[in-house]
Amino acid sequence: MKTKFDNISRRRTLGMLGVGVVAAATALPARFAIGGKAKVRIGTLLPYSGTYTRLGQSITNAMELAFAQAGGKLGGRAIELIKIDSEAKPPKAADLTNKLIGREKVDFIVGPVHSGVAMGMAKIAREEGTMMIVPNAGANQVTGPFCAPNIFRTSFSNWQPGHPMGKVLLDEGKKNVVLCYWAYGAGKQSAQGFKDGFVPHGGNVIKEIGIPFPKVEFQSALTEIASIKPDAVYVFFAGGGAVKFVKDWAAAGLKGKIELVGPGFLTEGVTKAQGAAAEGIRTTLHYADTLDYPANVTFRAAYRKAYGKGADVYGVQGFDAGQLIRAGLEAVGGDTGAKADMIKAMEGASIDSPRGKWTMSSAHNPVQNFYLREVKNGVNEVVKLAMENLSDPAKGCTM
Amino acid sequence: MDWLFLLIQTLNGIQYGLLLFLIASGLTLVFGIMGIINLAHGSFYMIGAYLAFSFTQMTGNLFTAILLGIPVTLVLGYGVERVFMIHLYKRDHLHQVLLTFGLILIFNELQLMIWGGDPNGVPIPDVLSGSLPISDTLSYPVYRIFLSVVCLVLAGSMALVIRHTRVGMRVRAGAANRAMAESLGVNMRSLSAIVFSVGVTLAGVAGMLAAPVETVYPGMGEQILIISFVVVVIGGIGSIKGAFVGAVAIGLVDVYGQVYLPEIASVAVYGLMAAVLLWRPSGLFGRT
Amino acid sequence: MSAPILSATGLSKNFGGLNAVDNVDLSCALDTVHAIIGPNGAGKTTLINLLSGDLAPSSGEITYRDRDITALPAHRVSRLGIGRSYQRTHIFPEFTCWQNCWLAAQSREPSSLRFFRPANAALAVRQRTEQALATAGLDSRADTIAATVSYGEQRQLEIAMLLAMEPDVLLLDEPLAGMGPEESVQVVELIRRITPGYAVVLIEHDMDAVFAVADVLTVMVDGVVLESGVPEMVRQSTGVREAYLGVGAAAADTGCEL
Amino acid sequence: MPSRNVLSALAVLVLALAVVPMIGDKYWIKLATRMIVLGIFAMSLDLLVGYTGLVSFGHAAFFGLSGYVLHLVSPEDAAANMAWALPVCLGVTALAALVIGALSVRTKGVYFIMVTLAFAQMLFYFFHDSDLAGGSDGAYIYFKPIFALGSVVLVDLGGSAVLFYFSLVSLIVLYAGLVMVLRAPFGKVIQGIKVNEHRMQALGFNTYLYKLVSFVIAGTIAGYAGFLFASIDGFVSPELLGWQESGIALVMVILGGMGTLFGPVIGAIALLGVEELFRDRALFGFIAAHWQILMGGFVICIVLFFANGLGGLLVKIAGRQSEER
Repeated sequence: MKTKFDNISRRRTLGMLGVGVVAAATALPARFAIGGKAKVRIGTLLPYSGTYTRLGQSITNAMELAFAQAGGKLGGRAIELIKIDSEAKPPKAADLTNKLIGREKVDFIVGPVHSGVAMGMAKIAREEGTMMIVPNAGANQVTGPFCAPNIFRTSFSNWQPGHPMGKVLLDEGKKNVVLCYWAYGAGKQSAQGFKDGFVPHGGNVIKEIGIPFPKVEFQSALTEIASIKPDAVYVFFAGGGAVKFVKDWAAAGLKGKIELVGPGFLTEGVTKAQGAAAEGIRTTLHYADTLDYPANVTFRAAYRKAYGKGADVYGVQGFDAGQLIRAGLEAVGGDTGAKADMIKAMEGASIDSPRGKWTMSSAHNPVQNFYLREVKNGVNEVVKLAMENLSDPAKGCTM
Repeated sequence: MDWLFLLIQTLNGIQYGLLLFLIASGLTLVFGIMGIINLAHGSFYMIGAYLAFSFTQMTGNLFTAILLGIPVTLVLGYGVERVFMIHLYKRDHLHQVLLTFGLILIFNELQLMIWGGDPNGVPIPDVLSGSLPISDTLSYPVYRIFLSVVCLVLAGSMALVIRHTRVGMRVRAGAANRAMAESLGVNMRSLSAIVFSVGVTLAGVAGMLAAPVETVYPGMGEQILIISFVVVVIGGIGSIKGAFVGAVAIGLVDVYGQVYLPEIASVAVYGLMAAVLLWRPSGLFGRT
Repeated sequence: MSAPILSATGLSKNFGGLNAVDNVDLSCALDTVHAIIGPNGAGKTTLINLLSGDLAPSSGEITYRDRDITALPAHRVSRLGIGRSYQRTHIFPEFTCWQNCWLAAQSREPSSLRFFRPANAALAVRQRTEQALATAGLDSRADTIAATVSYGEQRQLEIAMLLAMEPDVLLLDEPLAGMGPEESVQVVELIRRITPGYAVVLIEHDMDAVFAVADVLTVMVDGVVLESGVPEMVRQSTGVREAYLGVGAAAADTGCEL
Repeated sequence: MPSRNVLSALAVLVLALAVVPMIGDKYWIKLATRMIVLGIFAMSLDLLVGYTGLVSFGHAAFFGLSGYVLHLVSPEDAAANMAWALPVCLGVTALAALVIGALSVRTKGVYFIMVTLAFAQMLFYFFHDSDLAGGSDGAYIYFKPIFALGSVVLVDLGGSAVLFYFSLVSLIVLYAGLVMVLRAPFGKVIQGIKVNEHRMQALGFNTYLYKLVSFVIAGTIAGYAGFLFASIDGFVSPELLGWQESGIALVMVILGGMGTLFGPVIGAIALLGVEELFRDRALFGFIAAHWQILMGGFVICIVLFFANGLGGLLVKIAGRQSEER
């Protein structure tokens, strides 16, 4: 995607002058299409700095891979990608979304990773009616109380990933469990998802240890778990927190004595940093590296060839975002104006994803398989299909 | 809650406190003794951790990595002092806040460009990777005990140097009254450069030592920045003993809060600081 | 002499083991200058800090117009009418002399918690400021930044600020400190001129100045009052000579004037 | 306070801003509104930092609190009427400022900085951890407030241009108000406290009380700015109260020039404008992806070469301030 230089419009220059003598950004260009069908403008609002940088990069890489596989054209139109760094800062979310929609005049906005940013983005997308594809942020609200026709999600709701683990533990007779999680939005929702799959079927939650986000001092929690001696411990941590918790768990000698389980984020893409401490940890997620679907094999090969490193679940979610946009645009021959038809096409789409085929729920959240995985020498290997076509209850969505 | 549980939790609290003292030690020097509000303290901690990560990958051993890392942080600290901080000694705190805020932005971006965005881990050196069993299910990582010992040694030596050596005396004199110290023949220009670069190195070494028990990821600096200031301020500015007691107090409050009062765990530390400052407006051992 | 307006009984202040001020009785009536002399470290400044409320006494009592003000903070004591100046110049260096004096004059208003009318519109405050500057002989320097005027003029500004507060009691802590001979004469003349109508407690080392203006003289040594009374009587007292000229000096009687 | 030339320079800036809604599209209007609202916020902090000598590192607590109160009082199906919603938001914020101020103002210097930081962090975690208002994900204000008397809607902040002009007028009125307050007896006292608090006590001023009143005024104005900020996009998140937000406000005050009142407003405009510039790929190409380095460099240059900030620069260019007797 070559960024082409654009010329300056009189109207825009005056607007800029107005923004303030000191700002003096008069040279900001307008966007003009020169000849032929205008390019499809896709804006990404993803973290390209801060703790979630890696997720932002994985999603963007995989989405560009999906566009490349479509021959660089969607519904006959070339693609222009506009990347904006969300910095995972919610106060900036609404403004940066305005920038994508108001100034860059994009047809699709793809993002974010952080749930707080997702809330800000969704508010503007609902007001402006712009097509919004969420490739990661799992806040239940996005496909719950704040669901909207123009908002789709290709990742998961926080409720989903932990839910199947309840059944897995009960099938193995592990009834007494302790929950330990970061006590913020995603952590609470994931714990609730697990409880909904565990308690109604006879499971007993002995204790819930909530740790303030983003603290990473786990010694006191590990000591408490050791004294309670539960059958298993369900945890929700991601990124740096996941690396540290797994290493502390092993260092405290609990590895092998008490079973450690959780949603896939505990070991997804961080096993290299966790080292031996991650071996044998079982998690449930809508993806695993060793899934033998043809789509997965080709995707992982293409990703490694293009970017020189293994793909992860965040890449799969970005790849599917690209496929979803492609499905929508091809259904309307690239006419982004025909929004209703495009939405109908995307709602009905069956995505042939590396994680296996999945369809869109009425609240626009993936109805997808969840796999039990186990870490074997650094790879999240598939153990079995934990739950088939699990759909988010989408409480509060009136769409 | 039997007594063993309480004992172990207390040990956890003290160990976390000692780690906090190690992390805040650089700031105790730069902010506590020299009175420079250095918001970039977290960035030096992060740079130290990333240096440990890279050199451990190269040499395979954490200790050689630290030995390689120390000169780098010394040069970095000296450079930052000579280029930037030198202009700020006569300026008020606010200009230090603004300049070091700018440094945070630059260091964060440089880190991303050099090391990228992936969270990394640094393996614990084999000799210290064992664990001591203390109950049938729980055992205590040897490396954390090693860290606590290092903290105690560091605290002792810092107090010794600052309290009982000529260099320490000059540093304290310079902090108390820079102009007077200069007129008494103390070469404050070079002394400030030395103290600042030692402060930066302490922050870097803290990052290197903590790397095996922490995760090395972009933005790790901001996580420890505020808690480091809290440690220095609770103890009382300019007092090494105060920072030590402050750190251990925070460690205990944090752990007990986590275990016994989980709902207010996140605000417990800030509540402690507010309470201490309202009871003794210049910290536990601070000079007014 | 008229009844004392300000009196302290059994006043002491100790910092740890050190008794800076030890069981001191002192009183001062209107229209009188009560000078306090004594070697360095005698506790003179500490005594002033106790009277002005800057320091809380360890024991003893201070009454002003028959009202116990022992425990009042400095700003309450000042509002009651006890103004003080400082040994080390203690002014607002960045403000002009006028603005320095203005703040002192404004402190007499019932309350400064007023947000709408411009401060300069307060005529009473304007007059107080002008009069204080004039009395202190600084009206020509009104618009110059205080930090740029001479040291002597800064001491005069201290006194002008004191006058602008229209107190009843003046606590003067070494107003002549660091002054040259001719400046001292000028300031002594100023003190003599302004003292009628005030009760003045004057701390000073300059003996000529003290004997020129003092009605009552107290000598303090090591926190204790050695001698107190009319200047002439105190001058003859043996204890005072020993304190000043060292033990045995009284016997030698070298005839040097105190 | 400011000299005629400085006032005229400010008038030009206000005119330049006022032109935006007429020609800029919705994005520029919202950006300009954010500049003005953060300008009001930074100006309120300057009342503390530049005029009373109280360096608060927790001023965003009041900025965010007011936004959250607006969320809590706004019904989900209708717009809240500012006639009662605004006084409620400002009342709660003023009360919080009174409580936090009463405790913090007892400390001095760096300890005051840290105590205000502590209270702000406590408020941040209150909204971040509790489910009262959406927890860490933040919460919506579905309908932006309106100002209606009876059934007659006079002002609807839903319109971005309306909100812009409402904010601009608020900025001008508040600036004039603060200039008046600083020339009133109260203003003289707090400026004296900044230079030499001990001397002010000796003159008979209860400095604790005046510092507290200044803290509450500044907190309430910050609350007003928070009310407007929440109305721009109808979204509030705990990060609004975080220490980074307080840090940014301090940067704006120093960048704009402490103790000038209008300086921090210029600081806010400059900081947001320059960030907009550095992030634009057309101007800075691939460096735009690393805009934070340029921003860091910009901030450092201001500290090293323009010690009294952009506002101070403006005063120097536009001539000395008229000497105020």
